[in-house]
Amino acid sequence: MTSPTERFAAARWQAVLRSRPMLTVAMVALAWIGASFFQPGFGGWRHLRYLLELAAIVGLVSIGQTLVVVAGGIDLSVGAIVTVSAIGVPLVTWLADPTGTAPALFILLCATLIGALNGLGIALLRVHPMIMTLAMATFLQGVLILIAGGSAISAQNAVLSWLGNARPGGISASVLLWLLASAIALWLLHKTPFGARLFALGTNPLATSLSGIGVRSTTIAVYAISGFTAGLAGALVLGVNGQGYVGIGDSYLLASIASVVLGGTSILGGRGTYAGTIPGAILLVTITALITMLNASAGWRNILFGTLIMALLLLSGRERQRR
Amino acid sequence: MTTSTSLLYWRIQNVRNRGLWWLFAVVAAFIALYVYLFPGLLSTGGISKFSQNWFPLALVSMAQAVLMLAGGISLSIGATVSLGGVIAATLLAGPLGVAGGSAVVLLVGAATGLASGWIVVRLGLPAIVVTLAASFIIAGWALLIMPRPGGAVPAWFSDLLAGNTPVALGLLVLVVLLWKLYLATPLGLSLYAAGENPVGAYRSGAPVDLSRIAAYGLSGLLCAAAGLFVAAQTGAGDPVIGNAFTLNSIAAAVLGGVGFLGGRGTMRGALAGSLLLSIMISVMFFLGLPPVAQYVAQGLIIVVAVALPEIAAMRRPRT
Amino acid sequence: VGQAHAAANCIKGDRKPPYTIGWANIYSVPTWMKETQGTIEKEVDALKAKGLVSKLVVTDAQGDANTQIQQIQSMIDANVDAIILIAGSSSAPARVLAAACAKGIAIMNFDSLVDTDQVTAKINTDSAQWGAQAATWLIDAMGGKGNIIVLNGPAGVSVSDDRRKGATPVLAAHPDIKILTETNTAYNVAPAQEAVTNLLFANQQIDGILSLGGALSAGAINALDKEGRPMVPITGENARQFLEMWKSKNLKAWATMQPNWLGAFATYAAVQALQGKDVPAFVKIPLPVISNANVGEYLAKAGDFPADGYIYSPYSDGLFDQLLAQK
Amino acid sequence: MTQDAIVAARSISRSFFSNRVLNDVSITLRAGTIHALLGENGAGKSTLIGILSGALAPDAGDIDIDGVRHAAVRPAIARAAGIAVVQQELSLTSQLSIAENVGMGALPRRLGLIDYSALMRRAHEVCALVGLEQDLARPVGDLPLGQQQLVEIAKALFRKPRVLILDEPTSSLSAHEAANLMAVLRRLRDAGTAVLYISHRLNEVLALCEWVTVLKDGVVTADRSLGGVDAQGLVRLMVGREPGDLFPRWTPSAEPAPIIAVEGLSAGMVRDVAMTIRRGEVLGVGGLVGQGQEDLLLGLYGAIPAVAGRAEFNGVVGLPRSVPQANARGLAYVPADRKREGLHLIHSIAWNLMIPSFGRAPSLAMRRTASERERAIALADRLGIKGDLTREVQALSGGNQQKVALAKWLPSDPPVLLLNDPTRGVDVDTKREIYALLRRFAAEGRAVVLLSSDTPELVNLCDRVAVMRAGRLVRVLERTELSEEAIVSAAMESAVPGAAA
Ligand SMILES: Nc1ncnc2c1ncn2[C@@H]1O[C@H](COP(=O)(O)OP(=O)(O)OP(=O)(O)O)[C@@H](O)[C@H]1O
Ligand SMILES: Nc1ncnc2c1ncn2[C@@H]1O[C@H](COP(=O)(O)OP(=O)(O)OP(=O)(O)O)[C@@H](O)[C@H]1O
Ligand SMILES: [Mg+2]
Ligand SMILES: [Mg+2]
Repeated sequence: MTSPTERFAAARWQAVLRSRPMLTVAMVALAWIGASFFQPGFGGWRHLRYLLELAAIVGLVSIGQTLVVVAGGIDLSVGAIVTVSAIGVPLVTWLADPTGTAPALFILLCATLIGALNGLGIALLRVHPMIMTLAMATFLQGVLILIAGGSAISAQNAVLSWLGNARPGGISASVLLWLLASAIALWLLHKTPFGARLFALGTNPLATSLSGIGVRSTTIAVYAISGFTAGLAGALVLGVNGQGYVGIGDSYLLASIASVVLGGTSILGGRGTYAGTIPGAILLVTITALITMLNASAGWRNILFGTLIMALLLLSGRERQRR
Repeated sequence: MTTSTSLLYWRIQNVRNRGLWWLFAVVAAFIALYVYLFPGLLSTGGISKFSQNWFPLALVSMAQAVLMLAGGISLSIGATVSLGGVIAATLLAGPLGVAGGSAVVLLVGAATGLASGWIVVRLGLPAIVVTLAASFIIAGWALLIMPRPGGAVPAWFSDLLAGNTPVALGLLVLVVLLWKLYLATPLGLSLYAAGENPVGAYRSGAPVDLSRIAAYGLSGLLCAAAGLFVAAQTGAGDPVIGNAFTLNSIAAAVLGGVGFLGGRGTMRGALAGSLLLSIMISVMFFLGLPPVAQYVAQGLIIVVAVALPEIAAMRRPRT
Repeated sequence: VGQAHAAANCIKGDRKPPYTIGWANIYSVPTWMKETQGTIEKEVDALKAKGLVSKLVVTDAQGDANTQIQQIQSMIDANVDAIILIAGSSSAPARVLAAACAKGIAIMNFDSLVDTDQVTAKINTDSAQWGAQAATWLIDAMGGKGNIIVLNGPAGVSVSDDRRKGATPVLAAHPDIKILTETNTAYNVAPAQEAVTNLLFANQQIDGILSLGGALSAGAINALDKEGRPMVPITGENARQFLEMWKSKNLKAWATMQPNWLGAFATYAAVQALQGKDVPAFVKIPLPVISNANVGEYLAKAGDFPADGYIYSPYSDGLFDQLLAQK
Repeated sequence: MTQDAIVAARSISRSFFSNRVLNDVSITLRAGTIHALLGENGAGKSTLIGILSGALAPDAGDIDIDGVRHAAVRPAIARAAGIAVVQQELSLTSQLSIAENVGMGALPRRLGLIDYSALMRRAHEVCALVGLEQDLARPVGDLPLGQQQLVEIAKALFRKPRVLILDEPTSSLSAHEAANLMAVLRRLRDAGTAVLYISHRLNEVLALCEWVTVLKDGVVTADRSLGGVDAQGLVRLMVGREPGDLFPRWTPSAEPAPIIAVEGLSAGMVRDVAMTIRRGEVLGVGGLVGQGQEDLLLGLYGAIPAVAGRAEFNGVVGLPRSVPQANARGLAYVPADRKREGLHLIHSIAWNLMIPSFGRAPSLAMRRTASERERAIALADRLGIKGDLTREVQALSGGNQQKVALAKWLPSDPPVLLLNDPTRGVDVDTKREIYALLRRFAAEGRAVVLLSSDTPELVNLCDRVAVMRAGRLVRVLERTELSEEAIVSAAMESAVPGAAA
C-alpha cells in the first residue's frame, strides 16, 4: 500500500497562480490599470461597477456556454434565447402578478425547454451542436416574427427591474445574482458527478458512453442549463433596459464564446472551468468599453478589437497538443 | 481484386459517394420541384441566373469544407468575401485593369488565409477563435477600404460572369476540376490525413503542417474569388455583403456530410449541401411561403437533412 | 389606363390589373419592419377591394443582400408586376433590378435605397437633409458651442453614412462645437445605452448628443438617467420609447422620422405607375419634424403602436397623390 | 552475427519532463536479423524506436546510420535511410482508401500528381504479402481493427525498408494472421532487411527472433542471442526474477448455471446467434479478426442496436437497451481500442478510475475528494499501476493504459465482464495478473466473456470458446476440445457444419 501523498502530488499555490483563470484575472487587472492611465475616468469605481454589471449579463449567458463547451458542444442559440426571454416576459400577461415573479419564472421555464430541445436534437437525432443550435436560432427568429411588434405592451416587471437596477449596499443586484449563479455553476462543474460527466463527455463521448454514463440525458441537461442561463440573462436584460426588442440578445452569442475562450476553457471540450470565464467576461466588456471610448472609425475599431482578442489568445488560449 | 489498376482512382471516387446518395436524392427532388414550379429554369437564362446565385455560396462552402477536412473551421469566411468584393470594386475599374485587379484580390484572399493558417498551425491556437478574431480584423480592413457600398466593376466583366450565359456554372466546374487535381497531388491528399490523424500522418512522412496551412490559403483564395464574383455580379463593392456566408458555409458543408473533426466528408457533399441551401430559397418563394414559414422551414429542413443520415448510420456508437 | 407610351421608368404599359405585388424585404423581424409591412398589407387590401391588386408575395432575405438578389430574381421569374424593395445593400441589387426593369416590372425602392436609376421610383426622406437638420437644431439648442457625441447606425450601411455626411458641413461650420467621440451601433436601445454609458465615463462634459436615428436616442437617455447625469439637448427619431421619455423627462429634443407608411405609399405608387400614371423617379418625402410643439399629438396616439415601435404621422391617399404630383 | 550494422544507437538517454525513460541505452540493428526488443510496459521500448525513427530526439547519445553519425535522427533522414516503423498507435486516415493509406507519405507521383496505377500495383503487392484481402478502394475506416493493423504493416513494407521496426504489430491479430506476418518477416530477413520486433507475445518472439535486447526501467538488462533461451528464460530476462506459470491452473466452475441466454441475436455484423453464458466460466470468443466478435459484445452490452428472439440477462428478460441499463444488470465492458473507446486521455489516472461511478452516482451528489482518492489508490494498487495518480493517462505506456481501462470497472463488482482483447499490448507480468484475476472472477461465480485475438490465451484460460465467422457462431469448443489447431480450423472452415451451441 502506498500513501496518498505519493500517489497524489500536492497541489501547490504556485500552480494556482499560474493557472489559466489567474492569467485571465491578471490580464483584466492589467487592462483596467492601463486603461485608467490612458483614459481618465475609466478606472473610477462607478465605471468599474458598470462594467461589472455588463459582465454580469455576459457572464450569466456564459455559464451555460461554458458547461456546453466543456461537454464538447457549442450553443449558437443563446443570443436568440436571450431575445426570446427579454421579449417574452412582458407578453405573459395572463400570469401577471404584482411582483412580476410568475411571468419571469414562466419564461425561464420556456428558455429551459428550448435548451432541452437543442439537447434532444443533438442527443437523439445526433445533429451536430453547431447546426442544431443554429437551426434553433433561425427557428426562434420565425417565432419572434410572430410575437414581436404590436404586442409588447409594458415591460414593467418589479422583480426584474429591481434586479436590473438596484444597488443594495452600493453593489449591483445583477452582480450579486451573477455571484450566486457563479457559485452554483462552479459547484456543479467541479463538485458533482454531473460536472464530471460533462468533462468526460467533452473529452471522449464514445468512451463516456461505454463507461455507462447516460450521454443522452447529460447532453439534454447541459443544453437545458444553457437555455436556462441564457433565459435568465434575457430576463436581466429586460430588467436593465426596461424593454426587450428583437435583436437585443444578438451580441451575447459571440460575447459568451469569447469569454469562455479567453477564460482558458478549451473550445475542443473536456478541459476548462467557469472560474476562467468570469474574468473572461470582465475582460471582454473591458476591451469593448475601451474601444468604444476610442475616437476611431468603425474600420479601425474592428481591427483593434480583432487584434486585441488575437493577442490575448496568444497569452491565454494556447491549446496543449492532444494525442 | 484483379488487375484493373488504373481504375483504382475511379473506384475510390465511387466509394466516396457512399452516404451521399440520400443527399443527392433530396437535392434532385428539390430541383424537380423547382422545375415544376418554374419551368423557365430549364432555359439557358434560367440556369444562368440560378447558377449565378448559387456560385458564391458554392465557393464559400468549398472554402469551409477544405478547412473542416483539415480539422479546422473558419468564422472569417464572410469577412473575406466582403474584403475581396471591396478590393475588386476598387481596383478592377482602375489602372490595374480586370486581370491585375483580380490577381490582387485573389492574392489578398490567399494571404489572409495563410496568415490565419500560420497562426492556427504554428502557434497552436484553436481555429474557431483565431478566425473569429481574424473576422474582425478583415471586416475592419474592408470598412477602411470602403466605408460604404460603392466602387465599380467594368460592365463587360459583369456581363461576362453574370450575364445571360452560364459562365458561372462553367467556372464552378473548372474550380471543381482544379480541386480534384489538387486532391490528386500528395499535398492535397495529405489534407485528409492531416485533418484526421495529424500525429500519424506526420510519422508517415505526410506534409502535415504544410497541407493544413495550404488549406487555409486555399480557403482564403476561394472566399476572395467569391467576393470577386459577387462584386462582378452586383457591379459594385459592399463592405458587409459577405456576413451571412460564414454560417451558411458551415451549414452547407455539414449538410453535405463534412464532419467537424477533420478528415471526414467530401467536396461533392459540401457542394450538394450548398446547392440545397440555395435552391431552398427559390423553392420556398415559389411555394408562396410567408417569411415566418420560411424561417421555420429552413430550421427544420436543415435539422432533418442532417439528422436523417445520422439516424440511418446509428449502427455503432462511434462519434 | 393603357396609354400609348408609359410615363414612368421601367413601365411598358403592357401589364393589366389585377396586379401581383412582390414585397422584397431585407429583414422582417424588427418592429419597424413589422409596422411597415402592416401599412403595405393594409394598402394591398384597399387595392384588392378596388380590383387593382390580386396578390401580395413577400420575401425576407434574413438580412443577407445576396439572398435578396436571388429572391428578386425569383420574383422576376414568377413575373410579378411590381417589386417593392427595401434594399439590403445600396450597391448589390443594381444588376438584378436592371433585369426586372427591362421586363417592365414596376420597381418601388424605399427606405434603404439602391445606387441605380433602373427603378421606377425611389421613395425616401432625404438622409443628408436629416443629418443636416438634426445638426442644425442641436447646435442651435446648445447655443452654438459645446461638446457633443455622435451616435451613428451600423457601419458600412449607406443610410447611416448619408445621415452622418449630411451633418458634416453643418458641424464644420461651427468650430465651437467639439465632437468628443462617435460610435456605430445597431439602431437599437441596448447597444446604444452601453456605448453611451462608457462614453459618459470617459467624457465628463457632454453638452449635446447628435443621435442619428432609430432607438439610439432612447439608449442615450437611459444611459444619462442611470448614471445620474443631467439631460442634454438630443436629436432622434420617432421611436415611441424616445418620445415618451421626451415627455416624462421634459427633454430638450427634436426628432424626425422615416414614416412607416412609405411601404403603403410605395405600393400605391407602384399601382399608379403600372396604370400608366406619371411617377417621378425620386419621390422625396418631406421629413416630418417632431418638436416640443407637436410631440403631444404623437404621444396621444402612442397606444396604437407597439411599445418598441415607431409612432408615424398619419397618411391617406390624398397625401400620396400630393406626393406623386410633386416634381 | 557477421552481417553489417545498419543502425547503431549508442548511450541514448531521454527524459519526459523529469522522468528518465531511457538511460544509456545502446542497440545495434543488423541486416538480415530479426531482433527482439522486450520489456515490461513502460520500459521505454516505444520511446526508443521513436528516437531511432526520428519522431523523438534523444537528450544524450548518438546514432550511426550506415556509419554516419547523427546526434539526432530527423524523420527525413530516417526515411531516406530506409527506416520504416509500424507504430503501436495506428497512423491511418479512416476515410482514405486502403491504397492511399498504404502510400501516404511516400506516394508515387507522375508529373506532380499521384500515380494511381503505380500506387495500385505496389499497394496490391504489399497487401497480398501481409495477407490483406480487401478491395484497395475501400476506406480504411470500414475495416476492423485487426485489418487496419495489417494496413499499417503494409504501409511500412510499401517503403521497401532496409530497417523495419514493428511495435507490437500482432497485438490485435489472430493466430492465422500473425503466422502470416511471421512468414513475411522471415522472407524480408532472408532478403537482408534488418527487423526490430517488439511484442509481448513471447512465443512469437521465440519462434521468430535471433537476437534480443531487454529493457527494464529504461536500462538495457540483456543484449544477447536468443539461441538456447526458452519461454521461462525470456520472462526471467524481462522480469528479473523467477516467473511463475503464465496461466493459472484451470479448475472447473462449481456452478454452471446460465447467467445470460440469448437466441436469435442480431447486432451489427452479428446474425442470429444463440448462446448461453454461465456463471463461473470464462467464455472465450475467437475467430479470425473482424468476424463480428466485437459487435457480439457490444450488442450484449446495449451499446449498439440489437434484436433477439429471446434473451434473459441475470433473470431479467430482454436485451439491455442502453449501456446504463446493461451496467444495472451487472455487465461491464472493456474495449479493445483503449485510446478511443476506453479512456479519457487528457485527464488524470485517478479521475479515469472514477468514471463509471460518476455515471452511477446521483447527478447532484456532492463529490468527496478524500474517498475518491482512497478508492483510486486501492484500484491502482490492485492492478499494479504505479506512481502519481494525478498524471494524465496519455502519459502512460500502452499497457498501463490498458490496466486503467480495466481497473475502472472493478469497484462495481460486475457479475458479467465483457472483455474485448484485454491483454492487448500488456506485458507478460501484467498478463499473468490479469489472467489470475479473470480466473478468480470466474471462481467467485461471475461470468467472463473474453474476446481475444491471442489464441493461447483462449486455449489456456477459457472454459469454452465460441468461434465466430462472418457474424455467425460456427462452433463452441468445450474445454476438452480446446487447442490452437481446433480454434484455427473452426475459424477457417468454409462450410458451416450444422452450426451453433
Ligand atoms: N461537370 C460538372 N458539371 C456540373 N457540376 C459538376 C461537374 N463535375 C462535378 N460537379 C459538381 O461537383 C461535385 C463534386 O465533384 P467531385 O465528385 O468530382 O468532387 P471532388 O473534387 O472529387 O470532391 P471529393 O473527392 O472531395 O468528393 C459533384 O457532385 C457535382 O455536384
Ligand atoms: N510524451 C510523453 N510524455 C510523458 N511521458 C511519456 C511520454 N511518452 C512516454 N512516456 C513515459 O515513458 C515511459 C516509457 O514509455 P514507452 O511508451 O516507451 O513504454 P513501452 O516500453 O513502449 O511500453 P508498452 O509495452 O506499454 O508499450 C512510460 O513511463 C511513459 O509513461
Ligand atoms: Mg475527389
Ligand atoms: Mg510501447
